Amino acid sequence: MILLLTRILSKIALAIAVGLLAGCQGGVLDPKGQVGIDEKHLIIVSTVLMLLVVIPVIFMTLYFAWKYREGRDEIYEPKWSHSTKIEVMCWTVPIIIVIILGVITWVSTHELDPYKPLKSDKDHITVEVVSMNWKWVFIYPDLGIATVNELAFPANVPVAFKISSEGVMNSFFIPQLGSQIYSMAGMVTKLHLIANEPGTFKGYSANYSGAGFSGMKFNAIATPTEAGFDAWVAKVRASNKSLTPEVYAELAKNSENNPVEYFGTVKPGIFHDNVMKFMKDYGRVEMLKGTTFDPPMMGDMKSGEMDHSKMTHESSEHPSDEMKMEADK
Amino acid sequence: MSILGKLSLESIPYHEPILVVTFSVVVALVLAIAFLVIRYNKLGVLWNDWLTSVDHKRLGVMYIVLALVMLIRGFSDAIMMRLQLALATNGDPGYLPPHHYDQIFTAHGTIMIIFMAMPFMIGLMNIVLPLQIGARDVAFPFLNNLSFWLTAGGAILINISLFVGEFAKTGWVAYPPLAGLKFSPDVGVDYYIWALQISGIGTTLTAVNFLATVFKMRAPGMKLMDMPIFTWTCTWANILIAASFPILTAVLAMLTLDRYLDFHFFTISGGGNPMMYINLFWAWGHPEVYILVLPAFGVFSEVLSTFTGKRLFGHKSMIYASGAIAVLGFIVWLHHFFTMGSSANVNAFFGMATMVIAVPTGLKLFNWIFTIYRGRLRITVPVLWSLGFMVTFTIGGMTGVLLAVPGADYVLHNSLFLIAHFHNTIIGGAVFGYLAGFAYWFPKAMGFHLNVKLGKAAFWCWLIGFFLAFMPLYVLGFLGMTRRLNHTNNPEWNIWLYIALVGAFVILAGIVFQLLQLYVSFRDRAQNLDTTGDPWNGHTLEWSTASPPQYYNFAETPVVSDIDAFTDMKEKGEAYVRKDSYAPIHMPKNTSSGIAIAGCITVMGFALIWHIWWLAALGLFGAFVSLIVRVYTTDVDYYVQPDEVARIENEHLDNVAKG
Amino acid sequence: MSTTHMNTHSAHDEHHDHEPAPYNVFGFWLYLMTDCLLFASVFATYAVLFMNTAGGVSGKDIFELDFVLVETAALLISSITYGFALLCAHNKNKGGTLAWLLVTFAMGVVFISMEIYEFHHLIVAGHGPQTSAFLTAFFTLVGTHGLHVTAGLIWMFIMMVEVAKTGLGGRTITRLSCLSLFWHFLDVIWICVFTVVYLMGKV
Amino acid sequence: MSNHSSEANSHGSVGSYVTGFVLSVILTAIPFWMVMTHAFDNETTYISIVALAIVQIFVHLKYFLHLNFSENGKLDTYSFLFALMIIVMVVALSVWIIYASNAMMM
Repeated sequence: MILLLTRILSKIALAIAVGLLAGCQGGVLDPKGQVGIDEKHLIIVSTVLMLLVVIPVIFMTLYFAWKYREGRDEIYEPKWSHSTKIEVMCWTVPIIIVIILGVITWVSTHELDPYKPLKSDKDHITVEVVSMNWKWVFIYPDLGIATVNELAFPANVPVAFKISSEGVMNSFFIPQLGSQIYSMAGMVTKLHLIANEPGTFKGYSANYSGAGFSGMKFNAIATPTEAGFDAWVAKVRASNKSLTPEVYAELAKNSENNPVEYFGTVKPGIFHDNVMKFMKDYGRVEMLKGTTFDPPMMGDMKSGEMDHSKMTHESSEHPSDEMKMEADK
Repeated sequence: MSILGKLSLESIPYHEPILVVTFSVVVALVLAIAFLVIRYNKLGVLWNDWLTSVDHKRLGVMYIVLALVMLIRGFSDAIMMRLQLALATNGDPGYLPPHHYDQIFTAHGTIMIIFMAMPFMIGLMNIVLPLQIGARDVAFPFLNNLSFWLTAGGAILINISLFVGEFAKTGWVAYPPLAGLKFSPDVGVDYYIWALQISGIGTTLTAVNFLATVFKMRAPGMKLMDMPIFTWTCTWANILIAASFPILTAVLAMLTLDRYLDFHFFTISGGGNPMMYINLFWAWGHPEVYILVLPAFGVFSEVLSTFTGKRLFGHKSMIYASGAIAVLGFIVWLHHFFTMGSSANVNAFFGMATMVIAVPTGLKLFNWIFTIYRGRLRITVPVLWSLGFMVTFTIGGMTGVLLAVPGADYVLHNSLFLIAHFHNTIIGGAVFGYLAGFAYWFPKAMGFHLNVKLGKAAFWCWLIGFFLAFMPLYVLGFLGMTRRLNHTNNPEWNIWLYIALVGAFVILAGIVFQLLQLYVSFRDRAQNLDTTGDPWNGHTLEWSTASPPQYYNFAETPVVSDIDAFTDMKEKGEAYVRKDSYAPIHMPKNTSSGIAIAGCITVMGFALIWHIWWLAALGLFGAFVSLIVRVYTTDVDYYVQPDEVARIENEHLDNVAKG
Repeated sequence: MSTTHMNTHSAHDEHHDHEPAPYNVFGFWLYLMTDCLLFASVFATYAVLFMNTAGGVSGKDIFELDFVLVETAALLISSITYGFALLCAHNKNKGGTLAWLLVTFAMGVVFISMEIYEFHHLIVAGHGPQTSAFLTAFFTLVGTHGLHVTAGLIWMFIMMVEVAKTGLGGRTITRLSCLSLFWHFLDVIWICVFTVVYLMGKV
Repeated sequence: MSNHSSEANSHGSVGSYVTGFVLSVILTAIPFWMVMTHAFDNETTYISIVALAIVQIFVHLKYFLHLNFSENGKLDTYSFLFALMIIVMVVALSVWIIYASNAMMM
């Protein structure tokens, strides 16, 4: 019985191993960007570390169950129930592994923090991402263009995503490039990715958002050269459609399986305005220093807000900013 | 608004063939059961001995019946989903449109966790825990009955949603703003809210009840640290329930206020903060996982100790490890939303805290291994479940630690890897544990043995089916497939989706064997009676009673002087001693108040779902009146007379002598 | 009988209606602990949302501390009067118990009336709970405490009827003890409410 | 043997109730006075009112709820302390999580 179990298990393990090696194209184990590559290594290192405990545990379980089964003439000690030696080992080995994993976790979490800009000698491209029911809108604030369900950037150039939502929460995820992050209305999450080689990568929403969720797919195109990217930009610019607030509102209505759409011009600051229409409701009171409600973050928060006005390029002229000031009074 | 609120004929989905067929089958089953009950004149028995019973053993059986029925419901959902995903590949829409499919995965999650796993675990706890500590019953027998009916009321509500209106289409976590009124204006989320709220209150009361039982009603001589390990793990689970379910109650109440009264807790306008819902939900949701799995750990400990004929290795460290898991369970919940985008410090803290839990969990595995070491392991059905668990759960634990590394979680979160992981722990951990407990304590609860062959068949189908169904999901997660997709268009994924479907059917075979086993065992029960009350040569006090136990549990409260109390008694020759005389036993009477109160509350829940305000008020009022009536009823108890006790005890001792 | 355990103990008891009091009081205490967690969740939510005024009023604008001080005084006085009621009950002084319960009840009514007045006043002024997340959290937190007090008052009323009708049997005393825990527990919650909501909101 | 004797220890006396009441009146009056008169700077006020509230909670627990470490009462006390620990963890971590998130996302 036990033997059968082991045999089945080993077969399944083999199947998985073969499957992973052979058929792992396009997934998170086939990363094409630095973030994804780091994360793949992290997965492998952690798994190997854990296997140091997991394999002996599974082996001992099956071996002891076989060895001490009824009907075999093995040692039988019904009252033996304590051994300081074994207990010490049972505590220390996992503790050591967890300490190592803990250190890896601390370092890697800061290293892979999605908010952290990537090191590169090239300047970031900024893309503002809005998840709508049920499509992705990508706005290039510096280029004054926007697209629906298609994203492009040159390979080897870091991309800074500023991500928000028009309503329901989604998760912006390009498996082959690495990290995902939630998109939420009234919030701006940030994500930094880079493609190390050119290609067309599939992008998804990883967080269920309602009926049309399965169709929230897009292609992320990493062009081989910057010139290729410029050509793509020119193609988008050629569209005579413009992303004005009216068009934006129309776009925000429910629709499924949207085709790719290009907007040759964009009203400046439209991303910021639409985030602000939710964010204005957040007020602030003066700092509560030295109280139970004195999270160290309060300071950051203030600067975070200032960052925010910096991040949009012509923020001071926005009426929505004045609304925010009002809320802050 | 009409007198029936939002309820109208259009709310009945009679145009959906799948639902109509389901409805017909359910009605036919109910009628068949009703017919059988009346045909064999068992209506009185059903009502007087079961539905109104305050006996913890009978309530336990009813909990498990509820759990099995809900298992079938939840599993039907699972098969439908797997079938849809196997059919809807390469751009094919499949046979379930999102409207229907989204309800199914929401219902599957909610039902399996709240109405299958929880009742199963509470059922086992009900049957076993008071017996293990040598108590006559729980501290508050009536409250126990009320808790059961509140749980059942929630289950009824969630099943009504199949045929009246619809269920939530939000996923079982019901995150706003999707679950808010703006994006889910239908009654689905309201069904979700009230089903969870009502059963959740029942569960909280259960925890209070069992904590009072454990702390105040242990047999003399049984110190806290001497309690059997299953009792201990259940106690930790109850502590977790008492500490975490109020958070669920609060967060659901806030969502209710948002939806019903236009409040702004989690709305995206008015300054509401949806992140707080996610936060509070998981502050309950993570402990909930340990609530499910800790009692299962206790079952494995009991099973392995019994069937190796050996004392449990490291009884004390088991208790401390469970306690550590329970307490640490409250500082790790953020790992369910690393990708929400909090700061690196926050993510790293919660990731590391999560890993710390692997230490006590690993320790438990070592303790089980060293319980087998130098034992005499009898390979019975409960042992098979335990060994299957130890292998499966270890893998699940490993993937869990992997998901606790934020950097890894950034690419694995919300993918099928996550789905594979938590099914790996919940099936391979909790469900295997409950099924082990089911096989282990069945003779105790029912008085006859389960068919072994069918039991083993069920186990192998479950185990193999599990690996076939969920290992492919790990692969799909690595391939970048996200969860809750309705259809896919990626040829790379297809083969794995097909394998997963096959796995689901193998598990189906396991469930069929399980049901068949029940039927065959019941049919042949006369040949398989457990006359001694101690079929496995058990260690703990529940085995010192008859099978099924006398309704008063113990004629005389046992006096305990060892961790393995019953083994100790057998060794000292104190077990099965005939007494000359017995004292009268004080017992609570059965009551229909629990049904009345929970029934009124369920009606209130239904009325609130459909905005039938007058009926809701009536339900609340009815519940209040029933409660007051119960509180001021004086005829609630009676005494079992000594000669009756002597007759029952002597009969049992005669049986033991014969056996 | 060598055993003095409660289980067998109760079997020797003459009174049919005598429930073992420590179970009930301890069980009720455990329930109160679960209630603590419920309040903790609501407090946490308030702490997260109190800044989100949606451009509307903040705590500074609407809280009136002298009013809250009177509310607090009513609740505090009701605490000690309930204590006296319980002491009377233990001394089997039925008249005293009823009188002190009545005073406590009156104080509770004063508290609840003031709270309803405050809520009504705010809603009429356009600061209802639908206005902003801050007001939502404020109304819910203070309202949850208020609902508990209301439940306590209904319970107290029932207990007064019970004491008047059946006197001070063991079961009644147990119930009065549970209500005592409930009532004093609400005081503790109120300390948190006035500190976190009113005082800190007004600093 | 008797429930009543064990109960008697835990339901207090007139003296203890009065002590508790007087203490709470003082502990309530001071923070209200501090806030209403703005006698101190904000930071001092925050720290003081929180500290006084904590003290007052323990006064209530001791004199009104009769928590103690006696044989009969310690279970109640331990269950409260456990609840307190969970509350501190849940509230503090929740606030930390959300404030940190807000800071990142605004």
